Amino acid sequence: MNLTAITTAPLNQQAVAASLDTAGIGAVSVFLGLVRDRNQGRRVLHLEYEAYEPLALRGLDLIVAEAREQWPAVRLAIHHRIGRMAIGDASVVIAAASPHRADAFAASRYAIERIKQIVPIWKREYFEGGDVWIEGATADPDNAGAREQALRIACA
Amino acid sequence: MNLTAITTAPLNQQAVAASLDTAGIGAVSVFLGLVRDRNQGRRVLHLEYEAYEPLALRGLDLIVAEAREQWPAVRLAIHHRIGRMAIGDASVVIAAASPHRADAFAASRYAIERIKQIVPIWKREYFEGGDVWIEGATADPDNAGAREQALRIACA
Amino acid sequence: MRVTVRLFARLRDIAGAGELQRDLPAGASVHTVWRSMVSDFPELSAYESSISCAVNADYSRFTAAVADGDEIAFLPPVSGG
Amino acid sequence: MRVTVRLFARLRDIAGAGELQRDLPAGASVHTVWRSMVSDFPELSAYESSISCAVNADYSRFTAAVADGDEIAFLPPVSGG
Repeated sequence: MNLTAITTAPLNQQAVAASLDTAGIGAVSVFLGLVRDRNQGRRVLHLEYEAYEPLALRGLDLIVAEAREQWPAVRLAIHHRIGRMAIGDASVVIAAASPHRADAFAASRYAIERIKQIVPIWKREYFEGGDVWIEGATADPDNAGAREQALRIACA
Repeated sequence: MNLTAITTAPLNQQAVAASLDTAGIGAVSVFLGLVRDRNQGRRVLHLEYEAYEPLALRGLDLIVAEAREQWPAVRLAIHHRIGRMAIGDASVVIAAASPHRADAFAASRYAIERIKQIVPIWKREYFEGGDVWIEGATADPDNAGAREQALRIACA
Repeated sequence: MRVTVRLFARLRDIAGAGELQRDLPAGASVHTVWRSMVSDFPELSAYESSISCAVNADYSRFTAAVADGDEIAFLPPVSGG
Repeated sequence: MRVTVRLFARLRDIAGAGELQRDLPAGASVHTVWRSMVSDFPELSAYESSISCAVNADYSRFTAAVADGDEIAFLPPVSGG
């Protein structure tokens, strides 16, 4: 299994975590993003995720490389699902393995913050009465300030 | 499946996470503690975990209650394994589910810090050339300073 | 020269297509491509200050020159995770 | 009165047993029980300042009175997780 993936298939947290080499590892932090039934007061029916796939995959690989630079002993895997998802489905699974827990938590948190900053994936929300594209951050992998913010949130 | 458990059976991260009600949940942070092959320069062969079971279970329940007080929307499950474990085995699985990710990460981190502070479980390390009981923190659930320290680490 | 333009999410809805061809004069930049898109689909101008762009599936600057056969992508603010 | 004493981890190794019975005078506290243990197993005294105690599987103070039939546990510093 690849460390990073953009896939239409349902995500399996156990498989993503198991894809990491655990030699020397004492802590694994797994993060799952789930489709929520409410957003900004709207009752959500389902989501559609779309990606610019080759660039999204590069984005995930970049996040893995950034994490390796920050926490050399951490091993990170990130799988993001696209396509139609129901309430409660996992849209993203991150697994960070490390000799010690502080770095595992930090890398896992860093990865989800960075995904929301730089990975070209978009969700369209279908709610009761309409649908809307959700727009978050302007993607810019060269924005050092954004990266520092993700690090601050992760390590603090 | 109970939210808290002390068990000799192998732990299953997916089952622990799935035991949480995910209605309204957007983020799940799962933590796994694994048996490491090295500790303080020693090559570890295996571990034996022992618990004062009824009090250890109460300790886990207390941590769940503390987390609920701190993050009312978080749902937390903690399963700790005891008995003999091989390198790479999961000794503890924590799953924290929350509407938003910050609280899920915080509660998961808080739980592992508190386990190490107040839950009467001990590990005996069998290494090349001998064995030793590992001793960490003096357990005192009334120690407000320890609890604040765990909160600080978790929320920072 | 001719390039392929890729549009995503709301940009794709506005243009009514996720992939278009554009003929450009020599010396064109990504910005030239974007102006040509806005000219055809004025509603896109709302994204002027928030889009990112990529050339051949790699993030790029709007000042970058484009070459015949390039794939130019315009990306509205992202919302993955 | 008679109480059950539970010992764990290294304390159990020192005493050679995880469960013992102790006969105590009326008015005994957890501390009385501990002193009686240290008197039988002097090596335990090293844990004087680091142990916790529980009465009937609930954390307690050393000053707590014990009653006939109680289970008194002495807990060295914990190392779970």
